[in-house]
Amino acid sequence: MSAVIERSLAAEPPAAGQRERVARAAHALAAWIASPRPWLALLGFVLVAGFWHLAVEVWKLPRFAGMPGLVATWREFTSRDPVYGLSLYTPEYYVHILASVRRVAEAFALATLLGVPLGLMLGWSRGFREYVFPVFEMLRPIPILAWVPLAILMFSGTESPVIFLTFLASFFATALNTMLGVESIDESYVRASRCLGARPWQVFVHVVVPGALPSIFTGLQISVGVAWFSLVAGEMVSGEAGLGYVINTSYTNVRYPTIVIGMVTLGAVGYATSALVRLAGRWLMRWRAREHGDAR
Amino acid sequence: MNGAMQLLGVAKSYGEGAARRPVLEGLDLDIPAGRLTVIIGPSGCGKSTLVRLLAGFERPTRGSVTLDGRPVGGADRRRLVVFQESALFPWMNVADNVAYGPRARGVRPQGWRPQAAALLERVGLRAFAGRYPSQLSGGMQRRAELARALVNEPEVMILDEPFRGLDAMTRELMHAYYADLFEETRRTQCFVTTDIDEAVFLADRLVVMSHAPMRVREVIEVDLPRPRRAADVLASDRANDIKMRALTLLHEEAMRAFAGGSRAAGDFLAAYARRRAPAVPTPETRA
Amino acid sequence: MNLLADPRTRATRRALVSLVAFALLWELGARSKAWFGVAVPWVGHVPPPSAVLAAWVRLLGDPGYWQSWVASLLRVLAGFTAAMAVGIPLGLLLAMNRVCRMIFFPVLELLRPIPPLAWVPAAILFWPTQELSIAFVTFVGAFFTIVLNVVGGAGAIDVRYFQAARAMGATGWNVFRRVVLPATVPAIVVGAAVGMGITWEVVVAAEMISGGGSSGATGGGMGFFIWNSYIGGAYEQIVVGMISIGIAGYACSEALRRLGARVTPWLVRA
Amino acid sequence: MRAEAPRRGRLSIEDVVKTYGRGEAAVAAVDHCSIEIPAGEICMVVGPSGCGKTTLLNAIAGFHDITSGRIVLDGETLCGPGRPQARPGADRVVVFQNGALFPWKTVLDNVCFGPRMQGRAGAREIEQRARALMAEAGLAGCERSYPAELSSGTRRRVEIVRALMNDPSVLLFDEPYRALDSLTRSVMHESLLQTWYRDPVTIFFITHDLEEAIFLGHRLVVMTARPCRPKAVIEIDIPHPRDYGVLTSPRFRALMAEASALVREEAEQAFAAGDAER
Repeated sequence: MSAVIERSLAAEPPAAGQRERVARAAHALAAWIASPRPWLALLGFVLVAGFWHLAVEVWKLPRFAGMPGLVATWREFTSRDPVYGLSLYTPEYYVHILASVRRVAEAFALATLLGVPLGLMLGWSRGFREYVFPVFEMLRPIPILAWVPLAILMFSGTESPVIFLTFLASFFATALNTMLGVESIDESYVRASRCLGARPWQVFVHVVVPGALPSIFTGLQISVGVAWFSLVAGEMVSGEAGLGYVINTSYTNVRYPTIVIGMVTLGAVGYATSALVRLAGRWLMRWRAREHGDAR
Repeated sequence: MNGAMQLLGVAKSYGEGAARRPVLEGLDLDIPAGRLTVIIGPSGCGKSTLVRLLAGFERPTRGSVTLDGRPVGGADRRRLVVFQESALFPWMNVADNVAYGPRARGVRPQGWRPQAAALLERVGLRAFAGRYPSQLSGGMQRRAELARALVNEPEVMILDEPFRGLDAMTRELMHAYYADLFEETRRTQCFVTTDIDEAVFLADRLVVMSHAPMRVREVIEVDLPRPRRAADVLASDRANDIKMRALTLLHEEAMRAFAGGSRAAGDFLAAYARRRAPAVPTPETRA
Repeated sequence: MNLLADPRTRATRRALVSLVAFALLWELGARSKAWFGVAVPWVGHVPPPSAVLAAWVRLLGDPGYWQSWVASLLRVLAGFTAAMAVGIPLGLLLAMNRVCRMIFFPVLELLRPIPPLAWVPAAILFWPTQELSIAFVTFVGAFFTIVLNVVGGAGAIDVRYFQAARAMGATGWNVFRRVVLPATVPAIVVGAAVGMGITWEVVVAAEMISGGGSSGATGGGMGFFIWNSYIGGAYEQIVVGMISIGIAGYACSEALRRLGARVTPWLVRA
Repeated sequence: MRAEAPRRGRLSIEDVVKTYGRGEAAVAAVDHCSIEIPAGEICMVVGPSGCGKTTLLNAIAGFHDITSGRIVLDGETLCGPGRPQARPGADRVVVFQNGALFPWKTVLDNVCFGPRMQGRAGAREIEQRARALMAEAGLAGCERSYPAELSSGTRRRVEIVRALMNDPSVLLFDEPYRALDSLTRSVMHESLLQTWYRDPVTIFFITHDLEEAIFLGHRLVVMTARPCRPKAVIEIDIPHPRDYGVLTSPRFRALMAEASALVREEAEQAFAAGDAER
């Protein structure tokens, strides 16, 4: 009987775990295709795009008349020689995307670099929080865009104010969520580590940081969204390149289809960047992913 | 006397194709009217699936589930469930929770109000009628849930490990409460648990289930006198024999469950295998 | 009982110390050019708190300042209530009806990342008056947050509540009114509080970008007031505007949170 | 059995009092509690929920202070007059009610955590000892898994091995098996006894489950309702080694009857008062 136990107790070889996960993912995908879900989602898009097309270009409803139509925008977007100079094939389109993405990346990195440590300290040491959090909480409610004039005063040129605004939004979101993350760590983990002889700084490194990680990544995802929010505003007010700038100038120069191109691109790039953050989170916190996957 | 339920050749599996997971195969089970049937089996053997089938939340893949001979439809008030974690509506106070069933069915207040008040009194919660569930202790929540079910006068009560998670003392007092309620109402009860002492104390009929596929391994008639008192059951040799019999059956099932790869039983056998304990130091000899 | 040692007063004492220190540093930094000849980077170009305070006292008497407050508040409330009026029912519909959810949820999910301000040009084109276009952008800002929160909240209701309700004979409408709605209220409150925060952000930006709306200089709202102060060189007023909006935004969110707490008495406060 | 120096772990709790809050808002949790636990004994502490048992355990572990009295371990005062709060340390490791394995560390890293933090030995040596101890407890093979992948029973046993890696003088259990179903719990009992037979460390075990208390303990301290102090001490003279067959022996049932009578009065008082015993 003990032979039965020894053989079964040995955990199955990890390779099987890997293969099993891939098989399960493939199976889930097949089930998703078979289910009505993707087709209904497509129906949703068709309905919205269809209404937009009909309202503007076919029925020409009041108010919709002046708007850029679906077909017009699509033709502009995919033409080799776009009327207003911006389409998939013009390098300028990618220059603007790059300008915006670079600004968000720069501001997001800075916000993470400053926000996460500050959040960890705010959550970990009560003294530090009692001194620093009141000022933090006083500045946080001020709408990011109210900082625009001050940003222009404080920073020379047109580039740094935009970066500052984008940074500010992300910074507050990241620091706050990191702090909440530290506070939400189950106290028994901290106590267990102290029982096992860990000194305070070891508790910080081995318990507080990994324990707060899930909330840190929630914060980072919000921070990316907020970064794009304030980037657009910044670029509209004082930018020279970037998607916000494109949208604004397209409006002033009556290049309406380009407005829509700008908006859709912003949506897509914004979605991609937050997906990137989600993936990084999932990869860094593998122990969580396994929790839902393999636990029998 | 109605309220007899029967499962004939019931099979249930989840998922399709490669991921099909059969949980039940060809299960035959009798739940006689007016008696307290306790169902016990190793964890992970499909007891919760059985509860969902009896309650009508799910349909069997094959076979039939009948109440007094008639096949069971969806969930309805003739077969009410008390879940493992409380399903009291957190946003309603105790009184509204208890009154929910009759009100939802449009029964006139004169029809249920006196009985609801009596039930609240009976479970000792009249003073807490205005409280929200989150303001009650575990034991009090369970009593409120029993009252909420009983006010609808179900023919069968299905309980899925309702007292798990309560501390042992509250559990003991809840056992007494529940047994008295049963002896008063004599409604058919189907009580699912993994706790042997709870099973022996409560049951008229103890059904020990096998593991994967879940089948009736043995039915033990618990002919202890009623009303049951904890002290008497503890002292009774008959109760002790029943407990030993059930324990042995369950250990054998755990052995088979382990061969089926169930992790929970795996711990069981891993520890159980090394019964040959080493020579033993007692604290006194060494100090 | 040593007053100083009591944790509560110690916390407030430390808060005061830090706020005063912040103000002092700001004052020093701002006046660094005048007092020390060399401007401290960034802070050097910002008006000092003393000047801001003086400007604020002066502004308290100026009706234009208060009109800007009212204009912004009205726009926020208009956009916010519209977002709630459309967002909550839609959210509940999507939560209750699986087919609707599978059709419209993906579309909403893709429109959400488009920053609300990107809608400003399209809104100006679409709506006849600037007032309406600002309100629309405010609406967009809060709408997505509220809908997604409601769908999330309603979707997270424990299935056992439905099973219990149905077993006791409750029909569709009763289940909606007595189970789904109350269980979703906490998510609605969270969505509203976050939505309110976003509306303030959007109103200020929209007012700044579109020149403060049709009702001229004074009725332009706080955003315009700030932008106007910047153009006019009255830098102290910029900071007054910033802090005023901060207070307004915080007050509105706090009011919502309090209202939320009253509406959900069963939620045990931590 | 490894020969080793006379066993450490003599714990004496001398007239300990603990009250929360001040003035009229003060709530007494522990009221003049004195318990002497000889080295190597499994001392079970039973009492109604919310009576202050956990407060006592937390005081021994050093998670918070005591108002008066003394707690001494092997002659060294952990906390007492002049030093109200003990310093948490690896000589008194706590096994928590809902488990406290670090979910973000593999099982092996969890088990090696204590010695690695204290830097008591080389990395390789620590890992070797960890693998040996895990094999002894029948946990070979799950070194690289994460806690979330294990069954709750296995997680509890890993947590005990993690504690034993530090050669503690006392193991402090705070209702560790409460969340488990009864069958898994009986497995945990047998596995804990096996571990104790191999290395008889002093165990201070809080529980509300009388069967668990009598099956495992040498002695059973019955606590009163809040504020808790020892109401009675029952010697459990069932010989070791014990296995599940003991549960139905006459002596066991007699002890169960005696203990549950004692505890019932306290529970009914708490039950009637309807205070939140969650």
